[in-house]
Amino acid sequence: MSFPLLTATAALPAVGAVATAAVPAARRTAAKWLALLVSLATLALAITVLVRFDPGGARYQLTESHAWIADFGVRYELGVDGIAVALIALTALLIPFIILAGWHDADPLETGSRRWRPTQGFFGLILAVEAMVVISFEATDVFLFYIFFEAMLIPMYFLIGGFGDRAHAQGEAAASTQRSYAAVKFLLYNLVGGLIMLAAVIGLYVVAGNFSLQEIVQARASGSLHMATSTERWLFLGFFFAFAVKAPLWPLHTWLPNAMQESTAPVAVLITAVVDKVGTFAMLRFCLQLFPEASKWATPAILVLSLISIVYGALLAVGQRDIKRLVAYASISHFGFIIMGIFAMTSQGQSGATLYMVNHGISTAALMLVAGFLISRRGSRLIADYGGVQKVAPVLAGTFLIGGLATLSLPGLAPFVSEFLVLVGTFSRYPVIGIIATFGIVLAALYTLVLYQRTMTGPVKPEVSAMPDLRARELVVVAPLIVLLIFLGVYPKPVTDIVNPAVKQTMSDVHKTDPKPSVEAAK
Amino acid sequence: MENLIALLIAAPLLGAAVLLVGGRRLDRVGHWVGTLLSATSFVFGLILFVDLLGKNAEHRTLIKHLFTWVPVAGFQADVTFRLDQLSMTFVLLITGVGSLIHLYSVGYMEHDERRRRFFGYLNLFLAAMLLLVLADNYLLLYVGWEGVGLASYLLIGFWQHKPSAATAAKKAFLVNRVGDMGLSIAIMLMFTTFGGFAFGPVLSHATEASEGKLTAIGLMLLLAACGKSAQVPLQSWLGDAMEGPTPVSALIHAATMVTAGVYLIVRSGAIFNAAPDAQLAVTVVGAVTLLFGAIVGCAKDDIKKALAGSTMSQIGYMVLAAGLGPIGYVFAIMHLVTHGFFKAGLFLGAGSVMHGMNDEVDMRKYGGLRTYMPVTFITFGLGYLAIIGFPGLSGFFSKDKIIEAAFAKGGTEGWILGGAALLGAAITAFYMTRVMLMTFFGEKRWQPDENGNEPHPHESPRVMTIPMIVLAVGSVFGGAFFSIGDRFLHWLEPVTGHSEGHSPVGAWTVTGATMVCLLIGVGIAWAQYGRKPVPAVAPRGSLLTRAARRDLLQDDFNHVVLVRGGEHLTRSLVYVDHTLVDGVVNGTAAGFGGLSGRLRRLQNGFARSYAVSMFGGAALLVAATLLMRAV
Amino acid sequence: MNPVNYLYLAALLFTIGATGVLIRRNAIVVFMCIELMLNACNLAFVTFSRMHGNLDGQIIAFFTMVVAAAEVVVGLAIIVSLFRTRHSASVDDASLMKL
Amino acid sequence: MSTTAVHSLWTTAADPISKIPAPKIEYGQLSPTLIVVGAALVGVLIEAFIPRKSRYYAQVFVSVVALCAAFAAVVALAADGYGTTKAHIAAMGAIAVDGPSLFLQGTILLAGLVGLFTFAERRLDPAAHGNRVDSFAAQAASVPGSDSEKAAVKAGFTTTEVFPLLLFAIAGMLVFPSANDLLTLFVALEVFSLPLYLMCALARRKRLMSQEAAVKYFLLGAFASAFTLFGIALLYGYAGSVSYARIAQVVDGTVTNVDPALANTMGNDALLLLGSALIVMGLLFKVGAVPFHMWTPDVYQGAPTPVTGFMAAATKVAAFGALLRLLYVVLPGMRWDWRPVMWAVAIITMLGGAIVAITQTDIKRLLAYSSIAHAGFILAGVIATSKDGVSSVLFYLAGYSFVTIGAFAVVTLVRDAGGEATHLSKWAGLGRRSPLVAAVFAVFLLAFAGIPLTSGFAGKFAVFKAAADGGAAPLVVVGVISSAIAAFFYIRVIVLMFFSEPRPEGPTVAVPSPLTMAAIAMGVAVTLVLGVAPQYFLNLASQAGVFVR
Repeated sequence: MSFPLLTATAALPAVGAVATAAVPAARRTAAKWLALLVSLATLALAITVLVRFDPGGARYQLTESHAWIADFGVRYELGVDGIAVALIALTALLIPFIILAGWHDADPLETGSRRWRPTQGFFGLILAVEAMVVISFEATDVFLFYIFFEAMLIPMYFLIGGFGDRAHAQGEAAASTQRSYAAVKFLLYNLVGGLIMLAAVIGLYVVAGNFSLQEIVQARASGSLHMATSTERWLFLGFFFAFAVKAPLWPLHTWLPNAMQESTAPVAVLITAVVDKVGTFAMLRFCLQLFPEASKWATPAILVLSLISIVYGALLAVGQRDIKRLVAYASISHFGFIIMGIFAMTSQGQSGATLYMVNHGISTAALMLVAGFLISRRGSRLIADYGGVQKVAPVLAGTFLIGGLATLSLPGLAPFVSEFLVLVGTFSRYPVIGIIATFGIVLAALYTLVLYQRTMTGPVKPEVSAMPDLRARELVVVAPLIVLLIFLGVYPKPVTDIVNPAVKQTMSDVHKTDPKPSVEAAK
Repeated sequence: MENLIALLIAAPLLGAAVLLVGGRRLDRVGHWVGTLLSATSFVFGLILFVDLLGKNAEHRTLIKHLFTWVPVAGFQADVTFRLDQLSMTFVLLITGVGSLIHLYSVGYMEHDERRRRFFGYLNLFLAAMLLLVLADNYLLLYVGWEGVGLASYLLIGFWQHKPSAATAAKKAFLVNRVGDMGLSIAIMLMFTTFGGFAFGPVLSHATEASEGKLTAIGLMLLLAACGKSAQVPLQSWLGDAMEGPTPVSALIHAATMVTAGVYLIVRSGAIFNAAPDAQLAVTVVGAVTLLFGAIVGCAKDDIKKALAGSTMSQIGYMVLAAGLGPIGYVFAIMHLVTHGFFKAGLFLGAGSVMHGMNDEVDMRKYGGLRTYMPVTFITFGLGYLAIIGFPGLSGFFSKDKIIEAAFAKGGTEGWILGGAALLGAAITAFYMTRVMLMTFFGEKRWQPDENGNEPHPHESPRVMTIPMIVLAVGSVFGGAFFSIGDRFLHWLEPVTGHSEGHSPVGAWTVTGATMVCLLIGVGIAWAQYGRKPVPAVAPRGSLLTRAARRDLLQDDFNHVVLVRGGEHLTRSLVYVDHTLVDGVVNGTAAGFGGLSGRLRRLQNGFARSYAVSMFGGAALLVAATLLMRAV
Repeated sequence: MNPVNYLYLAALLFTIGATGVLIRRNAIVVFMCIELMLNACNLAFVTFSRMHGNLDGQIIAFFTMVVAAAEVVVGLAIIVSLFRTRHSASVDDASLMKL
Repeated sequence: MSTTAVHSLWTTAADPISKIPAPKIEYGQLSPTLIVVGAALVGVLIEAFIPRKSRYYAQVFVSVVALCAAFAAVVALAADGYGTTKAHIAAMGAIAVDGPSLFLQGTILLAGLVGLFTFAERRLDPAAHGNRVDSFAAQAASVPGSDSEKAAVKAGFTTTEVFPLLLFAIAGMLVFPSANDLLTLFVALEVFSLPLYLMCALARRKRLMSQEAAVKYFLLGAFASAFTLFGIALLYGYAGSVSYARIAQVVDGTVTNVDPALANTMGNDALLLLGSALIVMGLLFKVGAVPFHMWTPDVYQGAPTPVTGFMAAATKVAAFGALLRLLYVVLPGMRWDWRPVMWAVAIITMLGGAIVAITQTDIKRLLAYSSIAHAGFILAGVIATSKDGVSSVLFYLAGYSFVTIGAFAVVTLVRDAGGEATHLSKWAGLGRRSPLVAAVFAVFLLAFAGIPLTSGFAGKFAVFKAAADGGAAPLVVVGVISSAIAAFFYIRVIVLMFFSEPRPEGPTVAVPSPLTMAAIAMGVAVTLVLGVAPQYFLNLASQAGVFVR
């Protein structure tokens, strides 16, 4: 058999994680470099996957399949479609930046015992998360997916609870209590979601007898596997609940602001830009494919919820005093768009949603990481503590502004394309919802510009007057992201070409076709 | 030849990139680089213009397909440019006036340490604006549309250390966003109606769609236009936008960007023609705005704000004309061009005055400047005559045509619109005369400011006066040049289409009436500001005056309803999120905790009570088993 | 006489024993009550053995006695050691661990 | 101890004595039990004849050898096919040698071995008067704090009797799940209970609590076994026999040669229902199901931690084995009567254990309540009443027992001046002081919580899957909910260990001897192997999933 590329892509960071964690306490820098190199190597592998993937080819490519737990009907089955490829690439792309951005975030303040190695732990955990995320993008076996979908909570949990911003208003003790609160909240929310999904997974096994995505989908299509309507709906809800928590969808979102607020900027990026994507991805791959009818049945409700997320998240972002919380609520609003696009059940909607996942990853990374650099300089997350930064650190301000403009999806930057696709896709089937969602773009402008105005413009605050501009390392982190934002905004075709076939497949799975225009003019 | 179109945009874009990324090392040459590149793109424009003139009217449309932008199933967005007479006109206006203002800025921004970035932004604006007018589909137009918005945001807020400037910039962007919402909805409607949004297909098949849909599209486009062109009800940002450096006000907020709305409506003429209701809405908006802006202009003492009001009102004229349909399109564009000349000239003049007066903007602190800065005086004066429509100058031709067309709409509508237009003309005459008198006539009213340095009014350097002169020339002869032999009409007709309107009153009557209004306006102004000296502090003034000073309370309305209301909404939502949404979850957790605490007490440490529970359990077990058998 | 009556007796004894366990404090007494319950079981076994006319029940009764004896050994050992440390054989005093 | 044999002796009393058939015992097939019992007796002799100094080593040696040998015997039997094809009832109907019994015996023996390691640990407590000490009292008889105790400590006495006791307990546990008549069941119950009662009282530190635990355990245990015995009596009365097979026949009504007395009692369902209910109750007491669970926290907390670990693991295994056999072999005929009841018990056990655990402050009590919750999960599998049900329970028990012993072994390491520091507040910041120990404990906690890639998840999945297959979907939902609740307090401990600042006067982590290390390592290994690649063991369990009738 050929070289197991997908396994390698997931295994490499896993091995790297162990190796990094094993680096002796004294050799902190070595651990950092090791982690960085591993993540870059993973990126290389991911790019190979991207190259080896043939958009015109079979639905799932580079597939691997081995027996694993026969008694549970579980096989070790990997395979990627366009959507997965795009997201794997995104993940592998972001991790090196995350590592680089967090270069000093985990340097130990005080030493517990000589064996206490926070730095090694930090970078090891990041790689562990990468490994698990990647494999859950690759898994075409429901059980395999579920295992890593759940397991990835643990390293995330330690990342959130164990490492936070250095300087804290109420001192380190208060900080650590708030951190652990955030971490526990994160874990419990997602664990509850996951356990409810577990019930559904078991139910699926009882109904289907195995966990292979493709087999089940084929069996359902051919009618050989019949699912009672009620059963299908219950199972769908079980799955969707877990994904909606992870995504996060209103009203299951409240863990995200706490988590992002308390964790360091790179980890916050890891949460929204990488881990949460698994949720939306899974909706697209598992909910729609396994339970097409139930998905259609639930669509109206879900669309309304996502609409609420969009507006609600944006409004709350406007009301925030904490930079990171603001970004978190902005992300909630964006996830609303993604989910709306998925369940609009149109090609534009779903391609847009997938594109949105990628773009949102990049744009949030850009904004959040710069915000992190800003916060690390002043040692405060409160917007009110800043002002006039633009004067003393123009480059920082500039990059921050570009990140912000991407967040408000300015045309010419990547997110615009995806957001517009989602809106068009939704509008063409649900005009009213589409129009209301469009209000989101105004609110997005509001919270972004208010943030920029309060922090960057106006008279220079004495506390920030000595603030240094971006350092080389930080520039290396931000510049590529910005270039990418512009490139994908001007020329998103490479991504859409990969994604479209997969979306086409999904559309046919749910037996949906795009609504036809009333005047056949463009043809 | 088509490739030049791309270069047309590429030149200023390159400039922007170089200047913004280039960093400090470019500080010394930056402004010249910027000016050079915008001039280059003007030259390209001229070459293309000549090329078009070479062709005969039908073939004066160049299409340049660059690459496919967003292909998703039925949704095909291309990066394609269309250069026809309409966009050509704009290209020349934009690059021409743009280059002049670049030149002017070299002098005006001389002492600003961030001049390089200023020119970067200016180039960025040019690129975006060119993209806007050259786009071949609405989505690409949308990119330019927001691009100019961004540039305007950056330039209004250029002096970011001034909170007022930062706020004004934010406000401008937000209000524009509301308009953009309209544009994006319009595009979605086009997609669902026509399956696409490229000019060709959409406009050629417009008539096939149901009128309801077309009206909807039209109204959404109108919303967009209102945002960009500062038309009621989205006009509130333009006045504050004057926080930006004066060249910016001249280029973006007078000559080019704010006219994008007119371009959009004229470009979408086919849709509006098929949707009379939408057209009516357009004319109403135009009429209201032209009066609104004029009235505001009368009350402002800040020279730039006064001019801003005038801009608003002049664009009102254009929108009105554009709303009249084929009888008005051409004149709308013509007025747009002439207005571009004289309004830019006026602003540059104002800038020159401020330049000489330590950036003083209050006209009540001017007076009798004609002797100190003759060139400014003359150029400004010519612009003044042009805008009030002094016979023979460009304003006269373009505005007169619009008034005629308004009457020609016929019916009561025609009378109302025409009347409004006439009234507008009178008020225009009044406030412009007021500006003129307060600035250049009477005796000097300026005093040393608090830290004692008295302004020494002086003429601006050559680099600033030359553009003013050029623009003055344009505003003197432009109108005549266009109108004689209906040059402009024939040039533009193939694109916009044209039909002669037949006004119930003869053309000369209209002209006469206009003249009368003009004289009345000037007369009143003279009576008020010419004969008796101008008080250095503004009198309390009538209710209307005070309202007008506050932009007819429109801002206050926004503040109370939108800003305050919004703040309350967000605050309450934050509360809800924390107590309700989060509270439910924490509540459940707490609930289990309490339950646990209560159950714990059963474990009281006494073996006998454990035995009791066992005994009870056994009893239950037995009972239950028996019960199961019983049922 | 109808052997069933012995069963009733056995049940009665068993209940008495159980009740004793629940209400008496002294560990020894509690323990005795348990022994009483065991013996009630023995009675039941023997009775049933008689009813079924096979000897299993009687054999089991012997086993039960042995087991009971073993329990006494262990139980007394524990109780006595507890008594020696606390100088009280009350079950309720032994309630250090709770909640 | 075959009653049928004796019976036949009486019925043929008329014949000459010479005709008495000698009972036929398959020693080979009973060898695991016999080996352990024998070793236990040897242990007793050692206590009697070997000088005190060398007793410890002798005892440890004998026990280890015995357990290994017994395990080898089990493996041999299984390999010989006694688990599957040759499964049958040995010792004249007293003992069943079949898949479940062999699997459970294997599990118990391994658990016992690991437990033994923790028993034998002598490096945690500081040496007293130059003598290494383990976690058992120097002299159980002496009053705590008395001169005699001091003397005993000075003399370096140690209660090496725990080893034979342990072996006896193990022997009882080996018989318990494979008992094939009620009498054997009862005797086995007592055989493994009595030594446990004793061992509970033998803690070196915190004697008072230890003795209290013993008393509570003993009294309640005896109380429970009295009920069991009465149940046995009634069932005997109903069926006229104590042999599983016979009772099953009577229950199914497939019995042949019905004599009038039997016909009479057979008609009386009350006997059957009462009897089975009381026996089941006795077993539920042993597995610590609500409402028969209340002894668990106190005893777990008071008993010496090694004993707690062993007890928590092995007792559950044995008791569930017996419960399975009872319900699947004896009472399948009345499934429709006991299933709903067991449903109720399972539900309140899962929820009760999980909920009460939330507010616990002592690590040992916490684990006790968690073990109650787990009993509930396992019951869900028992209720499935299918082959899957059996194998899933077997698998769960195997995984669970090692995690439990490992966890308690870790507890023994965290010590301060007063011995083990079991109060949660003292565990704050343990992750900073000794990341490795904390990490290991975290692994165990995650396994308890059923996080994927640990044995806990695989087991939970297997059990719930079986339950769902058996049509107990609501039970699965409840199980899921209570796992969510349970997750909360496991996480609390992890938070405490890793995210809160270490206390200056916090406990130290003792460096154990290879014995405890082995126990812990075994726990981790099993946890991960059963979590990542459970297939082999699942096969084993499913092959072993059939009871012989």
